[in-house]
Amino acid sequence: APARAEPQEVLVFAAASLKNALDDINAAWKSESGRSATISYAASSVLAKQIESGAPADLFFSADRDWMDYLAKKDLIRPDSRAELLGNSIVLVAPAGAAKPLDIAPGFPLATALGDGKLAMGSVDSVPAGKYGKAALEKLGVWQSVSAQVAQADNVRAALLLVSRGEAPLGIVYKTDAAADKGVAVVGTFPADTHPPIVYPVALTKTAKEGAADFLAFLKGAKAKSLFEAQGFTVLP
Amino acid sequence: MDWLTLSPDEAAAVRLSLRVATVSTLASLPPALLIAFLLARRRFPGHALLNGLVHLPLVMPPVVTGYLLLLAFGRRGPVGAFLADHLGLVLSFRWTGAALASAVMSFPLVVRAIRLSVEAVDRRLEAAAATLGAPPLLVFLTVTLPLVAPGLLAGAILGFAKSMGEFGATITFVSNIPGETQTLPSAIYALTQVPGGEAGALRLTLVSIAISMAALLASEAIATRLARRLAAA
Amino acid sequence: MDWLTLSPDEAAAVRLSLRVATVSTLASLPPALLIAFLLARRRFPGHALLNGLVHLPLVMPPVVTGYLLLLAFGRRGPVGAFLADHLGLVLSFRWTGAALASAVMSFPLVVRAIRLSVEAVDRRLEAAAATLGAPPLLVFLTVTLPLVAPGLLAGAILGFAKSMGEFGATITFVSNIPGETQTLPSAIYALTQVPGGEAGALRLTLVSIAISMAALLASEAIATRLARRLAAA
Amino acid sequence: MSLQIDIRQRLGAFRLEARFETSARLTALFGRSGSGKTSLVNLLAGLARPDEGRIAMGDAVFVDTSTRRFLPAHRRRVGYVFQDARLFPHLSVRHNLLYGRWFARRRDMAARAGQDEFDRIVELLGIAPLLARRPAGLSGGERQRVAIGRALLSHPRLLLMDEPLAALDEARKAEILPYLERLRDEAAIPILYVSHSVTEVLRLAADMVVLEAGRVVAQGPPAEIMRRLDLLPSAYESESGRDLVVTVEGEEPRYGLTVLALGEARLFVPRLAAAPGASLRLRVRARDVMLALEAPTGISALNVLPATVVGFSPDGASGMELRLDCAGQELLSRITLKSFEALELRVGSPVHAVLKAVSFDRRYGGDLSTEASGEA
Amino acid sequence: MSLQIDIRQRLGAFRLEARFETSARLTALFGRSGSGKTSLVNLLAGLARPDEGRIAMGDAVFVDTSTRRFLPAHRRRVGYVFQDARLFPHLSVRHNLLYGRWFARRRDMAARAGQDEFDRIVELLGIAPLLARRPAGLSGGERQRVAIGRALLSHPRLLLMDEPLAALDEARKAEILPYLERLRDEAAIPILYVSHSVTEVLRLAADMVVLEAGRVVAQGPPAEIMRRLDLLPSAYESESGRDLVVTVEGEEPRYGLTVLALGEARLFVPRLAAAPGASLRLRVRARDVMLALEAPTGISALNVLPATVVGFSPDGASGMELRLDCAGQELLSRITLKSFEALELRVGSPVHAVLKAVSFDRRYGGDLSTEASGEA
Ligand SMILES: Nc1ncnc2c1ncn2[C@@H]1O[C@H](COP(=O)(O)OP(=O)(O)OP(=O)(O)O)[C@@H](O)[C@H]1O
Ligand SMILES: Nc1ncnc2c1ncn2[C@@H]1O[C@H](COP(=O)(O)OP(=O)(O)OP(=O)(O)O)[C@@H](O)[C@H]1O
Ligand SMILES: [Mg+2]
Ligand SMILES: [Mg+2]
Repeated sequence: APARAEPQEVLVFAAASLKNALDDINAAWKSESGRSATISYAASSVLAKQIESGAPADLFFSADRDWMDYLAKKDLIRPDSRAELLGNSIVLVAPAGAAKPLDIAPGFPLATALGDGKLAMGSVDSVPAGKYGKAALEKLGVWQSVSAQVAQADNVRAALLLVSRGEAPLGIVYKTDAAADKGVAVVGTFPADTHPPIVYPVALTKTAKEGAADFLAFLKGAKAKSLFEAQGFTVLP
Repeated sequence: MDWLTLSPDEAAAVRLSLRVATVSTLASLPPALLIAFLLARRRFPGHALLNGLVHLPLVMPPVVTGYLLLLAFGRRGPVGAFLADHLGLVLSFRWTGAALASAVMSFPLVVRAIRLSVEAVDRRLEAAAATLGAPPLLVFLTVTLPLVAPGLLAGAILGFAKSMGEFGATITFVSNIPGETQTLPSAIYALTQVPGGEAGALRLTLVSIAISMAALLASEAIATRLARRLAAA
Repeated sequence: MDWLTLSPDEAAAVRLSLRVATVSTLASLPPALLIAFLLARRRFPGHALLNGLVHLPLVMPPVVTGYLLLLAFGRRGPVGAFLADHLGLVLSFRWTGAALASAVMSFPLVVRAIRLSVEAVDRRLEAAAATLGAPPLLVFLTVTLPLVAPGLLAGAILGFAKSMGEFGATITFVSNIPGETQTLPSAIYALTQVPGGEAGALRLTLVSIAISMAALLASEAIATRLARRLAAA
Repeated sequence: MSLQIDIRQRLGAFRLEARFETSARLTALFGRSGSGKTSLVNLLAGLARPDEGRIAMGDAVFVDTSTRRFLPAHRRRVGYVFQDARLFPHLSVRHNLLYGRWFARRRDMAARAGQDEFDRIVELLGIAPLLARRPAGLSGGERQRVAIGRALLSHPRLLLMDEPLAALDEARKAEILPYLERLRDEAAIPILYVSHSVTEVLRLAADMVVLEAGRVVAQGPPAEIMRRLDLLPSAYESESGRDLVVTVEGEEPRYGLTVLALGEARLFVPRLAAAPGASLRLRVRARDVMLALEAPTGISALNVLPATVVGFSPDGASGMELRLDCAGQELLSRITLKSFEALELRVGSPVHAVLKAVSFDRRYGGDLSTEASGEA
Repeated sequence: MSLQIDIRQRLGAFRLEARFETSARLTALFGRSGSGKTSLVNLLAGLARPDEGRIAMGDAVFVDTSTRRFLPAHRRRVGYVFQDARLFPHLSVRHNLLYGRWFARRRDMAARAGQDEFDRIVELLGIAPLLARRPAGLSGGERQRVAIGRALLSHPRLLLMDEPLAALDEARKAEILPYLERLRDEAAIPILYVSHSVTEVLRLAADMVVLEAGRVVAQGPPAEIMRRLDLLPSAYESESGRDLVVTVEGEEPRYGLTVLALGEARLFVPRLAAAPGASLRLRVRARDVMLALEAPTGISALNVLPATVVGFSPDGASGMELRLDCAGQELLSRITLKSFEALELRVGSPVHAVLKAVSFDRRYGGDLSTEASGEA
């Protein structure tokens, strides 16, 4: 297998939602340095547990803080290398044709807007976007009125799909996903103070190979910044 | 003891999983029987296509299957719209949709089990029934079907077990609404996604295993009786 | 045409999936045959337990199965450490691990298919072979096994198809490392997780389906020949 | 009702090309193993389709490839006793027996005879103790009896029986045969009966069709067909004897006898359907030939042939087999050593061969050689 | 080599309790359908275990429940021709035939006879054209012949044959029987032969075991056992005739004859294994009794019994059946109507019943009634 043929290649474990951006950045890094990283995309939870059981990953790029904290607690990452690289925001979306702007504010009439439809979100306990969405709705005081109508998808892409297919009249997804899908229109954006900060932490693992730090550095560089932003991410300072 | 007590949501998931698995198993047996029979016995132009179609859910990642189900059976999907308008049968976000997803996912297994049994049926017995005046449908009901019983049973238990574990297509198609579409595997999956959720996931997994093992034991008991009845004659 | 051209990573995923599916299918047939035979023919104290164990991968959500594999066969797991130290066989994060995950996930299907065929074997033929001087092992090899061929074939094709679609346990156990553990379904999954990935996912799904259909057609052709050979005598 | 068959079918390398018509109540289908009997019966039952040809019973056309007609098996109302019993393994013996009857009762009133008939057939076949059992543990003969019962109870309008009694003991056969005779005579259900047993065929059949390698090589009254030995493999002859070539001379209708000429001598045999002048072969079994020095008078044996001893050889511990010349044809006689010495026989001794006419009676046919056995 | 059997086994409601010993080369196992023949043979082959008991052949103990010994089937070296052929459907006829031989060749040198033997058996059974085929399309008789070949080629030291010839035509039987005789006599392989055919049993067997409802009810030389008709269901008698009770008087060793007394008269029959003074029943078939007005002289028939006509009735178109009183016992005679009139017979007419001694010779047994048939 190619990966074993070049053992020095950096192995990155990254949340699947980062695939587009990281693939581009990897290509850029390759043309710049001649080296390339191997990137394994999966759910953050899965990747974290694999690192815990000895996966040869050099770099972990999580979709939320929880799983990074999990590894930190087990002393499996280099705390000094940890950085919160990207930010994102969550938005309320509706199917493209049927979008009526809604002012997202405390007590806003979400239930009315839903009618007897479902509100599509990521799983409110496990999927980061779902957790953020629930926190925001609670903060805004409308969670109680809609909680029975929440359809929880196992990832944010599935939630987005439910809206773009018109199955659900409204959904809560990342701005990055909403922007790329012509089937949905953004109805409103949740204010940043209604939920914990949406960040994508990255860190080297305890067993990271030498080259990994270079890739991490590249991620933090200007070239990467523009590629992240091209996918709609906010690059945190 | 506390460890064993289920929360109301969990209990609901258990009940729902049982219902979904039972309904999807029972509902998939008749079409599976029909298709197994066609595949085993008839050679027709679309044979390979039908055979391929049946196996698709096995070949495609469950997420893709769920996605296709959504496209077809969702409210806006051609079949879903038809069912909703004409039969009042809504599948999306309903436990019925979960049952459909389960049935589709386990369909290849059920069909194959039944097909193997159909192929093992001694056709000379069907010929004998015909000479005794039984028209084809009655030959099927009175001879073929009883002889296919072991395959039906094996198919049913495979389907049931698969339904108890199916999750990818289900959650993609009907998502995860506690009390309506949150089956045991969905609940377990959600727990595995939370740091520290392992204990809960393990607990529900054990519940799921216990249910399936009970079904399995029952099926073995029936199979033993069937085998005794059908002992090579 | 461009749409059909595979990127190097995708081509690697296709090759890998083929390898994983083939190896896992071939490797699981002998133990599946053994266990199917035991389950069908012998009554022993651990019968129900073994039967339950075989069905577990069907019942548990794939993620759980993958997680358990990770715990047992991972580098730090008891079995994994043993295999690595004594046999030099590393499974975690290797394609071999993907094959193991595939084999485990398809095991219930393979065993059941073979078992149904074993149960359909006319034991009077085995008795006849014994009177002709064949000791039990040779009876098995020269009579039982050939008669079980349809079940073996059905099991193999089910296992192969399942391997081509298996994703949950594989990605959880060996992750999704391009060129090493990124099978087609894992690649498809990753594509479904990002905006604009649908086209790529669909494309790979079609590739996967094409491969499986080819295998299916081949198996049907063999099955037809087998059936002609074994036509009720 | 007449049965008309004219079909061609290929089965692997085997070709079945049978054509015959019969209106006998019971027609025997006879022929060596592999001659195509079962294949033919399958075509009649509708379990196989001929490549070409036509099968009809009375007005009912079962199959006719020229008009593309094919009456499916379940609508032919044939009762088929298979060579292999083919009992339904999932049904009790009782339900196996009732299986066909259920369809018959839905069809016609006559079939509603009901319990009586069931009891009678169960009694006849001696399967009452088996009713509650499943076929799995049945012995070979038990299975075959249940299969016969199942076919009989389906109220067929044509009965196909493929070696139905092969696995049964003589005693059981002797119980079932009279029943088949009654069925043939009273119920008027035509029967096509495949059998290797000359006794059964002679006893039951009015017409006989002989198959060889897929073709009909002879058809006619069984006794006569059996007599035309040249049609049948010579190995049917299991006992020593010789064939006499004789000419039909006439009849004695009053006594039901046919008169045959052998040189100067006359032979009397039970009536044959043969025209005067026809030439026939008669089998004369060595053990049926008695010898007398003088032409005996006042005895019941009608046939006394002058002959000359041309040779002899000991046969077993107490026997002697003599070769006789009888109007230029050879005859064998088997007598005891004691008689041989008492009669002081030598080569050249003039003797009289004495044969009873009744040993030729069809009703008493034992096996082929008994049957076609010596006359005159 | 002697075969010792003493077993008990329950099969559902059926109980097999058989005990016998035989050292005959060929032992016939006889009995009605369902009497336990196949069950017993299965025990011998090692396909079933007795609940209790012992089976041994010579020094080899096959099973002994008291010592918990059980020799598995594949080590018993029995060749078993099953009642159902049980060919391997996945193997060609050739490989079915060779299956057992392969194991035999690994075992002993004698089995290496090789191609010759294979060709001979294939030739004998007439299955050469089938060698390349699979069992699926074979006819019933073809299947049975392959099964026989397969068992023979496995070089058994005991041959178990469960109605091996039931599905075969007479011609084929007549080819195979002499081979079985050679096998019995030359190869010295003991054979246990299940058959419903009296002819086969009489011809082949030196010893005969009769089962009824799972128990051995008779054992001995076949001819003798057959004669003890009371042991056998009366329906075995399918032809009219009467039994004469006679006493053994002595022997004429020179002629190989046994002399029997019936009142004043003497009857000569081929030698029987019976002590002087013993009482026997002899079956005399109506068709074997010739009548003469005067005691004939100079004829080969040894047995002439004075008798009186006590009744008659027409029998078919050309026959007459007469009842005779013969030293106080009844005898039947069947003659032609023509003879009846020519002899001017009436009730009360004194006649002489004439019977040939050779019709009693065992070698010529037809069916039971032929066999036990009239003597004197
Ligand atoms: N497993 C079983 N359960 C119940 N009864 C059985 C079982 N096996 C055999 N029997 C009964 O035992 C009796 C003897 O059967 P067996 O097959 O030995 O008869 P057989 O003498 O070979 O008869 P046939 O001449 O008809 O073949 C039969 O009545 C049969 O029904
Ligand atoms: N499907 C087939 N393929 C090839 N040959 C076949 C097929 N079916 C039958 N035959 C051959 O046709 C011939 C006639 O078979 P059939 O069963 O009619 O014989 P049969 O007269 O009933 O003989 P038996 O008395 O042995 O039962 C046999 O030689 C058989 O091998
Ligand atoms: Mg036949
Ligand atoms: Mg038997």
